[in-house]
Amino acid sequence: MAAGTAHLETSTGLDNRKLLMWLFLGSECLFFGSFIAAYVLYRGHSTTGPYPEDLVDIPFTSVSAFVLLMSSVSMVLALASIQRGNVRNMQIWLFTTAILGTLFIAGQAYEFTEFHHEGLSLSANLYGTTFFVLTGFHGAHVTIGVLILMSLFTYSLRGGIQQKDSLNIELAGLYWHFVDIVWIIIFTLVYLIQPQ
Amino acid sequence: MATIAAPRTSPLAQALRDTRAAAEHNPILNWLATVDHKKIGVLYGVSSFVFFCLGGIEALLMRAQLARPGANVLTADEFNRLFTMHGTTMVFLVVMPMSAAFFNLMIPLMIGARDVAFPRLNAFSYWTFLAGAIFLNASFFTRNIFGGELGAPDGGWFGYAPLNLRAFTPGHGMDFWALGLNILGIASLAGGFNFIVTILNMRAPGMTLFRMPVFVWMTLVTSFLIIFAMPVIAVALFELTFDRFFGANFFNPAAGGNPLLWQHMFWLFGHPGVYILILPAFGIISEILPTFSRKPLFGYPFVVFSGIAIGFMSWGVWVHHMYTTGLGTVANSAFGISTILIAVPTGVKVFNWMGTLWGGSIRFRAPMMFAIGTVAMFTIGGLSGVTHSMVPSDYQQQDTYYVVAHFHYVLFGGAIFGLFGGMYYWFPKFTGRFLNERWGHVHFWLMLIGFNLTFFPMHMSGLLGMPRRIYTYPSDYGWNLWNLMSSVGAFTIALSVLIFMINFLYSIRRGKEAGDDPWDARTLEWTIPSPPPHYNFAEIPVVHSRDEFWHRKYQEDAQGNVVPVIAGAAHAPEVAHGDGDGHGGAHGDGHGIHLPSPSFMPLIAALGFPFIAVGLIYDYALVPVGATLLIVGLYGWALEPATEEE
Amino acid sequence: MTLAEYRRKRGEPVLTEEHAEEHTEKHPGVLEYTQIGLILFVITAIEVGIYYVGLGFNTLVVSLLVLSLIKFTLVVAWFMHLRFDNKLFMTLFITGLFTALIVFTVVIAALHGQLV
Amino acid sequence: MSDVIRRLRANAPRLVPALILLALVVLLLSGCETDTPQNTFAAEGEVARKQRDLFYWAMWPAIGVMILVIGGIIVMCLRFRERDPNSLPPRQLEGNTPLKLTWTVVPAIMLLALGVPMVAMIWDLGADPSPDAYVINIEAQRYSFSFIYPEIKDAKGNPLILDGLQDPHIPVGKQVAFHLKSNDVIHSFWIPRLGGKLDVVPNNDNVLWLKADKPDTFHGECAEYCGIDHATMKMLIHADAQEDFDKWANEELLQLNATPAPKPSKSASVTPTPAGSATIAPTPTATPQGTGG
Ligand code: HEA
Ligand code: HEA
Ligand code: CUA
Ligand SMILES: [Cu+2]
Repeated sequence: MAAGTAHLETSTGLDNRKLLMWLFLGSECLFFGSFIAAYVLYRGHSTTGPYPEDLVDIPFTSVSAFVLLMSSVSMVLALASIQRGNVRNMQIWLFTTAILGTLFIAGQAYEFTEFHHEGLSLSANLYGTTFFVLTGFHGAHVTIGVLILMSLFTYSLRGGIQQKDSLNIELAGLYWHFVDIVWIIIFTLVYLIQPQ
Repeated sequence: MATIAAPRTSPLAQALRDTRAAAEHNPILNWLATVDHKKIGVLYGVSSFVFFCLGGIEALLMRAQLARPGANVLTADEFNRLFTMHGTTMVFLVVMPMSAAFFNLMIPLMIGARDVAFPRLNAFSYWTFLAGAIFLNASFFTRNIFGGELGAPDGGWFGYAPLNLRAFTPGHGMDFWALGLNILGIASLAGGFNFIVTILNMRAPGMTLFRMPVFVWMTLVTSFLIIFAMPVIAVALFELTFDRFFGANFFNPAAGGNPLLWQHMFWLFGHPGVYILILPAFGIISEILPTFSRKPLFGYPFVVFSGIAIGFMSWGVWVHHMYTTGLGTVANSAFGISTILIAVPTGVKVFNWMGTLWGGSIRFRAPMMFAIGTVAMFTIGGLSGVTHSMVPSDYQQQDTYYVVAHFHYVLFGGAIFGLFGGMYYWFPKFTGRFLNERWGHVHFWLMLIGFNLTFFPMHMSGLLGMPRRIYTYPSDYGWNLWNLMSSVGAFTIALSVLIFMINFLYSIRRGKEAGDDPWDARTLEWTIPSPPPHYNFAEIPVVHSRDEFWHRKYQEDAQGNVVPVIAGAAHAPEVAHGDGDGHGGAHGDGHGIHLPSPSFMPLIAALGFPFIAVGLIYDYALVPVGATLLIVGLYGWALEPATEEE
Repeated sequence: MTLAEYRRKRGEPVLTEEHAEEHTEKHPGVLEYTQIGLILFVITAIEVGIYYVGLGFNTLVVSLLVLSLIKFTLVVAWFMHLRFDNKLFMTLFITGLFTALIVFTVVIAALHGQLV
Repeated sequence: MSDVIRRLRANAPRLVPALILLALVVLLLSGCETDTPQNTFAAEGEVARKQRDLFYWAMWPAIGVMILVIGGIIVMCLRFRERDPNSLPPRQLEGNTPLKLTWTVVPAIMLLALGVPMVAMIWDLGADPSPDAYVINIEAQRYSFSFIYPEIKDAKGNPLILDGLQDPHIPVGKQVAFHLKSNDVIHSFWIPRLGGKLDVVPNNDNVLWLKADKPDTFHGECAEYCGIDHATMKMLIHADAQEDFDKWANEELLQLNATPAPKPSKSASVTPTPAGSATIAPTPTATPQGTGG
């Protein structure tokens, strides 16, 4: 996370790293779009069970979705804190976000094992294939996000993040919120809407 | 700067700083740790040329086998592996990285910058590319190659499902293919992001978007295509990887999977992909043609907008590779029309290039020969593309040698000719010497003749019903003569490439001295010394017009006639004081310009990928090793300061 | 000298640069963020509620899609600041999003799949 | 020697491209209409003929544009070459809007002229086969096409199956509807002189109809790379006049009734032939019952 203020003077006036992050997110739209497309194309086409309606546990997943959503709130609060120079609050919110993210991952791990017990595996049918890979890649993104958050947190404990470095938090936040909106879509398309 | 990086005093940090310092002086470490866009460009260029020879040798082997009916140079199995590797190599390891070489070498110089936006990301992109490329070619050894068993993938360069599944292509060839392409994709993505940010953000004062050289524009469009198209193939390859390694069902018909999903995803990448391959060459010749016609590019805004239009339209034509899969009349009609229409913006470009020649004072130097050759040969390929887009008649030509003819005309006649033009054009900038002009012409004519001799007959063999990807053919189908011509032509091309190589090696030491502005050129890169100092511009230039350098040298009198700017009469070129680094302008000798320090972290991180990939195939124990390298590299990267303080 | 400054000096139009300085200190505060968070929570609750109410399939699908779209927009506009930030960011993101939406809709339609 | 090179070099810009262009066009024309087995110009069926005519409809304008562009380039290179190396640059012409609009609009119109008949033909050839079409079920597997004749049934109702070792027959003068089904990977069913190809895709059954004008023997070939022996996945189709075809069908029927049991059948997924087998292995075809199309 080097490159501080020196490069702020750019042709567009926009920070290089922030531009990079938005380009990355634009590109990620096609990444997740591809996985989601495979899921949607194959939904309801599994030739054998187990089928989603036998497995999904809406109350449980709703809680997970809620956890991730709230982590977005705490993330943005972390940003708001550091932009006002409040390192202490920023640390608290950052840590909260990481914890919520970890909770979400734990929930996913639990869900995966449950499904596996019920006989859904990667190779069981189209549902297993598309479900595990789509949510798995999302989970991987969350995991990376948690790593980034924890790194920033540790770094800030050593005094590495001050008000002028708020961009670091902003960038991590953009990534984190993006991962959250992907889950908003997944939650609706994969869990709430079941094929007839 | 993040000065509070790793604690200053720790021995580890000190050791790291020492290594970085050593990299400034040791010639080998210097290349391994370089973050200088020019050196990375050279690395890209040299590597991709090596792969060009490799892909070419694969082609020569195929042509030797196909020279006569029923020949026995290669077995069916070897032939299949060779065309797969040939296509994959030429697309992913030659044209794309060679274009990236030009992006690296030229973009900062053309927009008046000292480096790209993210120098270390740039190095990472190169090392990842190299790792992926070597990994992919290592697949030749997946079987006992010394015992006469050729390894390598055997699914064709577009690896259609379900042939790409383990049940039908056992062995590790396709594993290397899937994982290797994904590594290469990461490299391209990193480059794509970097150049978009560089072009948008690092322009010299006064370099507005519509004063940028067309090459910069085409790089911008190409980079956008890369960042939006690459994720799609990445996902397709991930899905394939899951199918092959973990028994997933994405493309498994037995479980209800649809093999056509693979085709959609591949071509959703693949068609924007072909413009990724051609637009850089378009950009290069848009620089060469004006320089040697000695007049500005005709219709600059049209050329730029048509490039953007091509970028957008390339997203709406992918199904033209799938006409014969039975998608139905509606899909075929819609995509037939959209494919036909893409000829319009491309035609605009061709005609504007011709307009550039019109009324010029044309100097036929070697770069110009290749640029003109590009326009002519690409047009032939584009036109056969239009005949392809005619859906019902394409039912006859799809998967025949007519397609092979089409895409070699656009890929070789367009992209490779254009890239060679770029090499002749910018060689003097980076070496201070000319490539030998006479041998350049010999190279050009031999290559032009050999190229047409190779690929024009393929239209014929295709129309006479010769399918592609066949390792042998009977003698009574009327294909013999055409194939023999193709084979002779292929070896002619090889000869011409050999001549180029000799010319290159000779000229780099003994070539005629060129000076800073050997071609009387028009753009910023020619304002600085050849070879450029590592800081590129001692003073960041201020740009007042398109073709900035030309306007510093010439002006037009009241009648529109061109007269030179009398030295001293005009105002001296304006420079931007207080340049981007905030250190104030340097004074001639470049002292006081702070450039990013060398770094080993990109290399370390990139090394992680092949470990992970090999681990997935042979022994999971290697996966954590690779992951560790990756993570260590990335953390080191994030924590080390971009520029060490002195 | 930045391009923007240079342009202003010469009286040339400043394109995307004009927003450059604006985006400081116009961020919403803790209160707004918490409010948005609350709205997100409520919408999620409604979504789950709808799921159990047992609407007809089509109504269910449409209302769920609309609701998640609202959530999506809220997060992007406020938490990711697209509402306040430079338009270039919006353009880049929307380009990716819409490209994905359009091309994959076509892919699924061409393969005769159902969209929901 | 160097003198020769110099003279060649001086003249090359003029001669070589022109010669190449000429040679190319002559080459292209010389290939048409010869009587080789898979010549797509030598159409002998309605579909192939229409497709060839559409190809000409696109090819001639394309050749025209090619001559225009390359000819134009050559003319300009000759006319505008630099005569005096010390001359100043010429006038800096930056563009000409009417001209630029022309070369945007004219090609667009030309391309529209290609697009309209193209779409018409897509719908024409893409229409369902006529109800009286003769139906043949094709099952493709590495590396053969099996022809299954649902209308030629033995006493027990089993259809005639030709599994790639015997040449199939088709009737002339009427549509033959091929119902394409794959047992393993993607293949492509192609009989060039009768018409364009259609892929045989697992899980995506396609129907292709063709029509032969007169009795003849046609070469066909798998056109989608499908593995090691893709190159030899061929077929030879005999098109017979209706009475000859009926005669052939009857003989086959007699033979079919004489053979005791149908061949051992296999389920839809076929295990891959081990790599390295260089012969056309007659892979067992799918069950006769499962061939509804
Ligand atoms: C650099 C790469 C490149 C480029 C630029 C193009 C450009 C075009 N391509 Fe090509 N194409 C490939 C690379 C490329 N292609 C490859 C690699 C394949 C095969 C992949 C495989 O199967 O392995 C392929 C295959 C391919 C197919 C599928 C064939 C098949 O398998 O059945 C089709 C079908 O429509 C097609 C069409 C076109 C068209 C219409 C253009 C247009 O963009 C061309 C536009 C240009 C011109 C038309 C010339 C200049 C214009 C004028 C002078 C104006 C006046 C012209 C008219 C009025 C006609 N291409
Ligand atoms: C940019 C892309 C590109 C380029 C430049 C080329 C270049 C060439 N290609 Fe390429 N080709 C493809 C892309 C390309 N090809 C693709 C995508 C496919 C499809 C693959 C598939 O179907 O899956 C294909 C398929 C393909 C086929 C069809 C195979 C088949 O379907 O069965 C053939 C057949 O002739 C062929 C021939 C050639 C030849 C002769 C060259 C020549 O022009 C090569 C010229 C280069 C050289 C000859 C190198 C010279 C090197 C030296 C002189 C070095 C010597 C040094 C030492 C010995 C140390 N190619
Ligand atoms: Cu079957 Cu090729
Ligand atoms: Cu294409």
